Amino acid sequence: MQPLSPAEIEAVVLTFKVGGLALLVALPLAIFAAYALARWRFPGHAFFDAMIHMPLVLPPVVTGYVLLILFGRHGPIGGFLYDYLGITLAFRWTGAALAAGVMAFPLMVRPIRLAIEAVDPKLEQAAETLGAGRIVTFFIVTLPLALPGIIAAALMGFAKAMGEFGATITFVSNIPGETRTLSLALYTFTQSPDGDVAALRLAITAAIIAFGAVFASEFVSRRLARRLGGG
Amino acid sequence: MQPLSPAEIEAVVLTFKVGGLALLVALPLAIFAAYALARWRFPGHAFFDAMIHMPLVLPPVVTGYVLLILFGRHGPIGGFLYDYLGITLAFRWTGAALAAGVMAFPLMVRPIRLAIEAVDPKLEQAAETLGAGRIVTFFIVTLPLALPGIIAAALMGFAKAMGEFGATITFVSNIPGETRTLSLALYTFTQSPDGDVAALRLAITAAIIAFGAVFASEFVSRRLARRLGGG
Amino acid sequence: MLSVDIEAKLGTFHLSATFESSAGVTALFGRSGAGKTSVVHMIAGLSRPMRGRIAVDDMVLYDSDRKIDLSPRQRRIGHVFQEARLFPHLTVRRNLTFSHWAGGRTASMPFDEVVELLGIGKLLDRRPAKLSGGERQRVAIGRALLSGPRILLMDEPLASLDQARKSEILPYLDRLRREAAIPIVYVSHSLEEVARLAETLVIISDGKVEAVGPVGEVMTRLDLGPATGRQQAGAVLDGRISSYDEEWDLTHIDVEGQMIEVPAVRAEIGEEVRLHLRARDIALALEVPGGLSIRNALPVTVLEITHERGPYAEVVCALGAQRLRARITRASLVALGLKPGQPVFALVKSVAVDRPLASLDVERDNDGFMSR
Amino acid sequence: MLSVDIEAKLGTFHLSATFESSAGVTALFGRSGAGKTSVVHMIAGLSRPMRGRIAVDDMVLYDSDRKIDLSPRQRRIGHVFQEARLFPHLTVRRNLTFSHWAGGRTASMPFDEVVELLGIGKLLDRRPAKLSGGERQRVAIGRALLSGPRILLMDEPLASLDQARKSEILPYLDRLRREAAIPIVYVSHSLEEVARLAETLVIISDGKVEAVGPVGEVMTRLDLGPATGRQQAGAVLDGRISSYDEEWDLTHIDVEGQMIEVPAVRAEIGEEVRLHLRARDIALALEVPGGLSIRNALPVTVLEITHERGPYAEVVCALGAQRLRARITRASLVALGLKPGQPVFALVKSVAVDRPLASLDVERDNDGFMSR
Amino acid sequence: AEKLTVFAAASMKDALEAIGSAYTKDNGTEVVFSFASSSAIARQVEAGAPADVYISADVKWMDYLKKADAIDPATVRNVAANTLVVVAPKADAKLLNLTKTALLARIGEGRLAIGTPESVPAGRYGKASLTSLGLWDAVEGKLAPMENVRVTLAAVARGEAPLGIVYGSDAAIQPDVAVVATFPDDSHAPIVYPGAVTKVAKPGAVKFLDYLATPKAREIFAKVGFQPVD
Ligand SMILES: Nc1ncnc2c1ncn2[C@@H]1O[C@H](COP(=O)(O)OP(=O)(O)OP(=O)(O)O)[C@@H](O)[C@H]1O
Ligand SMILES: Nc1ncnc2c1ncn2[C@@H]1O[C@H](COP(=O)(O)OP(=O)(O)OP(=O)(O)O)[C@@H](O)[C@H]1O
Ligand code: MOO
Ligand SMILES: [Mg+2]
Ligand SMILES: [Mg+2]
Repeated sequence: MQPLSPAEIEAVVLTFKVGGLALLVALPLAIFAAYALARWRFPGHAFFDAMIHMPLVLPPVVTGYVLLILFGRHGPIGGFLYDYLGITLAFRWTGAALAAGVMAFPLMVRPIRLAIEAVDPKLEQAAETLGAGRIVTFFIVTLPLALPGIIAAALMGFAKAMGEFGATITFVSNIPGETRTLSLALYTFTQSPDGDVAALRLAITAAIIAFGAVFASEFVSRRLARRLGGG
Repeated sequence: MQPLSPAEIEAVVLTFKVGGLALLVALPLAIFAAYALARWRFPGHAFFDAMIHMPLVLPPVVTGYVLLILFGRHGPIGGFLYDYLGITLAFRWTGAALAAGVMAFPLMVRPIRLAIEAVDPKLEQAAETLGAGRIVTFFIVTLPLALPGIIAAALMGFAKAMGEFGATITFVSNIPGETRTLSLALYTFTQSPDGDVAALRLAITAAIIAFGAVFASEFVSRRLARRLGGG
Repeated sequence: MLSVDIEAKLGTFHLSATFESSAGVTALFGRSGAGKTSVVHMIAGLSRPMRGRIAVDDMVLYDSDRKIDLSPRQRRIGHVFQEARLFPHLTVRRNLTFSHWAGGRTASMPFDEVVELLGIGKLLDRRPAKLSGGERQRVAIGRALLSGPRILLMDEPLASLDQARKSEILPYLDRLRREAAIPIVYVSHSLEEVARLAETLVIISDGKVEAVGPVGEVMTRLDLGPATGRQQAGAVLDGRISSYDEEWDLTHIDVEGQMIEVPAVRAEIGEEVRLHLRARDIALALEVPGGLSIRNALPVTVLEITHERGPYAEVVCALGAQRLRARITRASLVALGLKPGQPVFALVKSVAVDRPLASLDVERDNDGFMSR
Repeated sequence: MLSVDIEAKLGTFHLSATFESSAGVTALFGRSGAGKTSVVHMIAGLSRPMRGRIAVDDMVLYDSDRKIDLSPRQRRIGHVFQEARLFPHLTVRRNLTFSHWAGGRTASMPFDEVVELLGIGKLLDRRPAKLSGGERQRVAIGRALLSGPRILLMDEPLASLDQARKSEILPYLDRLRREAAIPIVYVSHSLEEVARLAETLVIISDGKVEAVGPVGEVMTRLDLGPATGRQQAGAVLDGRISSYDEEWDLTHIDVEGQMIEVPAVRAEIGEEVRLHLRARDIALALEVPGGLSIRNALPVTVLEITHERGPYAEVVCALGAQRLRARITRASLVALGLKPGQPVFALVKSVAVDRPLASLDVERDNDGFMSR
Repeated sequence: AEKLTVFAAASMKDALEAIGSAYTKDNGTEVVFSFASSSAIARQVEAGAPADVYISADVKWMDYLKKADAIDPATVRNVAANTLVVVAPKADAKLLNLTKTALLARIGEGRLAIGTPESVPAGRYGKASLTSLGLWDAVEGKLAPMENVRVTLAAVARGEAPLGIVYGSDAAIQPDVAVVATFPDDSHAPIVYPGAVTKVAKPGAVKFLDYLATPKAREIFAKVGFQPVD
C-alpha cells in the first residue's frame, strides 16, 4: 500500500484542526449544558434536553441543511456574523468545525451529565460550608470529580468529529484543503469504483488516529481513577 | 400542513420497529461490553475499546459498506446466517436494525460504562460477602445502580437509530415499507427541489417522537433518582 | 448565644426543636435517630426547616417570618459532618486547607498545631480513599477547625476514635472555645464527652427537646434516666482551683468550701473549673473511713432517693448549692439506712474525677459571641 | 479457633499480624490507623495479604504456600463494615434479607427478633439514603446477623450508637456467640465493650500485634498502658455464679472463693461468668471499712506497683490465681504505705462491676467451630 | 495564479478530475473540485458558496438554481451525456432481454438495484424507462433503491443484487460488473449533465466550461463512459 498522498495528509491535518476546534468550542458548552440539565430545575428543562438530541435524531444531511440555512452568508446568523464580525463559516474549515461540533454535541452532553449527576451533592455542600462559592465549587469540586465523564465526552466528540460526514458535506461542501476532512476524502474515494484501495488506506489511517485517541483517553482516565482510589 | 401520508406513517412505524429491535439486541451487548471495559482488565482491552468506536470514526457510508460486505448474502457472516439459519439481513428491516444498532453501539457503551464505573465496588464486595455470586451481584447490584446510565444509553441509542441514515441506506437500501425509515424518507425528500415541505413535515414528526423519548427517559430517571435519594 | 426554634418534617419524621444556649459548648444528646443531625444541618443551612428561627447572638441565620435564610457560605460555620465528606480528589493537605485556597478564609489556628493535635502529619500527601475510618474523621475535624469558623458544628466527631486520641482532642476543643470564643454545637452519644465539654445540654428525643439547661442541672435530673443512659448518668460540679500539690502532682479544687483532690490540671489558681462525677463512681459512707485509697470524702446531705426496679437506687445529694448523684445498690441503701435529710459522706476516688476542662468564666470572652 | 498469620503492604503501611484465638469473641483493639480494618478485610477475603495463612478451625480460608484463597462468598462471613455499605437502591427490608434472596442463604436468627433488637421496625420500607448514621449502622448489623454466617466480623459496629442501644445489642451478641457458637471478630475502640464481650484480646499497634491472649491477662499487663488507654485499663475476673438474692436483685459470684455481689444476672447457678473491673473503679483499703455503700471488699495481695509519671500509680494485686489492677494516686499509695506482698482489700463498688456476660464454658458448643 | 472551484455531482468525479489536471497543465490555472450530491451542491451554490462552476447530474437542480438566480443562465450548457444500462455481476454476464418475464426471471428472489427514484437522478431515469417499456408495475416491489449510483454498482458487483440500473459511465469503470442490457434512448428523457457559471464566479470560469467541450475533454469523458454532447 502506498503512503498517504499530500492531499491525504492535508485531509488528516485538516481533520485534527476541525476536530480540535470543534472540541474546544463545544466541550465547554457541553459541560455547561450538562451541568444545567443535571443540577438545575428550570421551565423548559425537558425541551432543552430534547433540543440537544436533535442532531442525533435527524439525518445528518438535514442538520447540514439547517446549518446552511442558518449560518450561510444570507442566513440569519451567518449574515449577522459576517456583517458585524466579518466571520464566514460556510464553506470554511471553521464551518466544518461547527458542523462537527453540533453533531458531536449530544454525544458529549450525556456522559458529562451522567458524571456530574454521580458527583455527590454532599461534597458540594461541604465546599459551600467551607466558603467556596457556587462557581468556585463547580470548578474545584464538581468538575474534577466529573472528569472521567468529560474525558469520555471529549473522546466521543473527537471521534464523531472525525467521522462526521453528512452534515459537513451539506453545510460546507467538500472543498480540498478547506473542508475535505478525512471522512469526506474517504467518502469521495468510495464514489469511484477504483477508489477502494485509497478508501481503505484512509479508513486505516482513521482507525489509527482513533486508536491513538482511545489510548490517550484511557491512559488519562486510569491515572485519574488511581488517584481517586487512593495511593 | 398536511397530515402524514400512509407511506409516511409506514415509515414512522418502521422507524419504531427498527429502533426497537436495534435497542433490544444492542443494549444487552452494550451493557456487556461496558461492564467488560469498566471492570475487567484483559489483553486487548484498549483495542476492543477502540474497535467499538469505529462506527463513530468512519463515515457512516463506509460502515454501511463494511456491513454490506460482511452481512450481505455472499459475505462471510451473511452467507453463514443465510446458509445455516436461513436469515437474510441485507435489504430487510432487520438489516436496518443491524445498521442502526451498530451505529448506536459506541454511543451506548460509554454512558453505561461511566455509570458502571460510578458504582462503588465496595457494594459489589458486600454483595459477594452476603453470598451473591458474580452474575447475581451484577444483576441485582451493579445493573440497578447503573440504571441512569442505561436509560441515557437507551435514549441515545434510540435517537441515533432514528437519525441513522448513511449506513442504513448503504447496507439495506431505501425500500419503502421495508427499510425506508423516517430518516431515509426525510433524506429522500431533501434530494428533490420540491420536497422541502414534506421534509419539514417529517422533521417535525421526528422531533415530536424524540421529545416523547426524552420525556419518557427523564421521567424514569427522576423516579430512580428520587428512590436513591431516599423517600 | 445560640437560639434555635425550628419545626420541620422529614418524610414521616417530625422535628420540633426549641432551645437556647447561653454560650460555649452546646451538646446535643439523644438516641440514634432522635433528630440530632437534622438539627445540625438546619443550623448549617444545609436543609431548611418548615418554619422557625435560628440565630447566633445578633446574627439571624434563618427566620421564616422575616424571610431570612443565609446561605451555608454566609453562615461561616465549621461543620464536622457525621460522615466525613472529604474531597476524594484532593490530598489530605488540600482538604485541610480547602477553606483557605477555595473559600478565601483565614484559619484562626496554626496549621501545624492542628495537624499535630490530630496526628495526621503522615497523611498529608495521601488522598482520602484509603484512609482508615478514624483517620478520615480526624482530617474532617482538622478541615473544620482550619476553616476560620464563627461557629463549630461537630456531629459525633470522636465516634470512631480511640480513647487516647479523644483525650487529646477534647482539651483542645475546650481551649478553642475559651480562647477563640467560638461557640460549639457538639453532637455526641457519650455523656462523658458531653460532661467534659458542654455548658448547655440539650437532650433530644424522637424529634423533640426533652430537656435543656446547664449540663450540671440536666444531668442530675432523675427523670431523664432512659435518655441519658443509666450507666453514664452523673453530675457536674463547678469549683475553683485552690492549690497545686507539686509533690504528688495533684490539684485541689474548692467546691462549695470542700476540697476535692484531682490529678494536676493545667489551670491557674483561682480559675473556675468543672468536674464530672458519674453516679456509679460515687460511694456513700456514714463516716469518713480511714486506711482507704479514696481520699475525697465530701460531707453532703441526702436530698432525694429513687427506688428503681432492679438492684439499684439513685441518691441525689446536696453539696452546698450543688448536686451530686450516687448510684448504689438497694441493698446498700437499706444497710446504711439512708433517708432524705441525712448527712453522709460522698466518696469520690480522686482518679475517678474527670479532668476538669471547661472554664466557666465566660465573661472574659467579650467579643460579642457570648453573653452570659 | 481462628488463626491468623499474615503479612501485607498497603502503600507505605506494613501490616504483619499473627495471632490465634481459641474460641468465642476475638477483640481487635488498637488506635486509629493501627491496621484493624485491614486485618478484618483480609479475613473476609476482600483484600489479599502478601503472604500468610488464615484459618478457622480446620477450614483454611487463605494459605499463600498452598495457594488457597477462598472467595469472600465461600468464606461465608457476616461482615459489619466500618462504613455500613448498605445497598442504596433497596429498601431496608431487602437489605436485611439480601443474603437470603440474593445469596440463597438461610438466616439462623429470626428476622423479627433481629429487627426488634435493633429497633429498626419502622425503617423497613425506607431506603438507606436518608437514614440517620446510627440507623444505617443498625441495619448493617442486622444484615450481617441475618446472613447465616459461619463467622461474624464486626468493625466498630457500635461506634455511632447510643449507650442504651449498645447495652441492648451487646448481650445479644454474647448470646449469639454462645447459642449459635459463631466465632466473632470484634473491632472496637472501647475497652468496656471488649471486656464485656471478648475471650481473646488482640492489641494491634502500628500494623503489629502488640499483645494477644485471654482478655483478663492482656488487660492487666502494665506495659500496655498507651495502647489500651489509661482511662479504660482494667482487669477481667472469671468466676462462677454462686447464688441469687431475690430480695435485692443481686447475684453473688464466686471468684477464687471470694463472693462478689453484682446486679442480677440472667445466668444459671454454677455457670461461669466474666467480670470486668476497670482499674480506676477499684479502691484499696488496709482493712474492711464499715458504714460504706461499697460492699465488695476482696482480700488481695499486692503484687506489683508501677510509679508512673504524674499523679498516678498502678497496683496489680493477686486474687488467688487471678489478677486485679487498681489505679490510685501516688499520694494514696504512700499514705497507705503499700508494698509488694502486702495483703490489702480491694474495694469494688458493686455497681461498678460490669454486668458479666461471657460464659466461658465453650465446651458444650460441640459443632466443630470451637475446640477449647 | 488564479484558482477555480468547481462544485460537481459526485458521479462525475473521475472524469472531471482527469480533465481538471489536463486543464491545469494547459492553462496553468489550478482547479479544485467539491464533489457531493447534486442537491447538496445546488443548495450550497444558492447559499453563496465560493463556487465558480456548477455541474449537476440533474437538470432539475440546474433549473432550481436558475430560478434562484444563483447562476448565469447564459452560460448553461450540457457538458456530457450518458446512457442508462442494466448491469449484472461479472459472473453472470448473459445478455438480458428487456421483457417482463426475462427481467423477473433474472431478478428471481433478489432485488433490482436502482438509485432511489424519488431522489437519485439515475433512479428517476430508470423508473421512466421501465415505465415506458411497461415493466415498472412488475418490478416496483422488487427494487432496492440506493442512495447513489456508486452504491447501486457496489451492490451488484458484490452479488447482493442480481441486476442493477446504472449509467453507462458507471458500468464502464467497474470491472466486476457486465452490461447486460441498454435502455433505448427514447425510453427516458435525455441524460445530460448541465453545467453553468455561478453568479460569484471569477472571470476564468467560462473558459473552463468551454474547455469541457474541447476534444481533449471529450476524449476523457468518452474514456470513462460518458457520451459526447453537441
Ligand atoms: N428526608 C427524610 N425522610 C424521612 N426520614 C428522615 C429524613 N431525614 C431524616 N429522617 C429520619 O429522621 C430521624 C432523625 O434523623 P437524624 O439523622 O437527625 O438522627 P440523629 O439523631 O442524627 O441519629 P444518629 O445518632 O443515628 O445519627 C431518623 O429516624 C431518620 O430516619
Ligand atoms: N491501600 C492503602 N495504601 C496506603 N495506606 C493504606 C492503605 N490501606 C490502609 N492504609 C493505611 O494503613 C493504616 C491502617 O488502616 P486500617 O483501616 O486498617 O486502620 P484501622 O485500625 O481500622 O483504623 P480506624 O480505627 O481509624 O478505622 C492506616 O494508616 C491507613 O491509612
Ligand atoms: O448518516 Mo450520514 O448522512 O452518511 O453522516
Ligand atoms: Mg446523626
Ligand atoms: Mg478501621
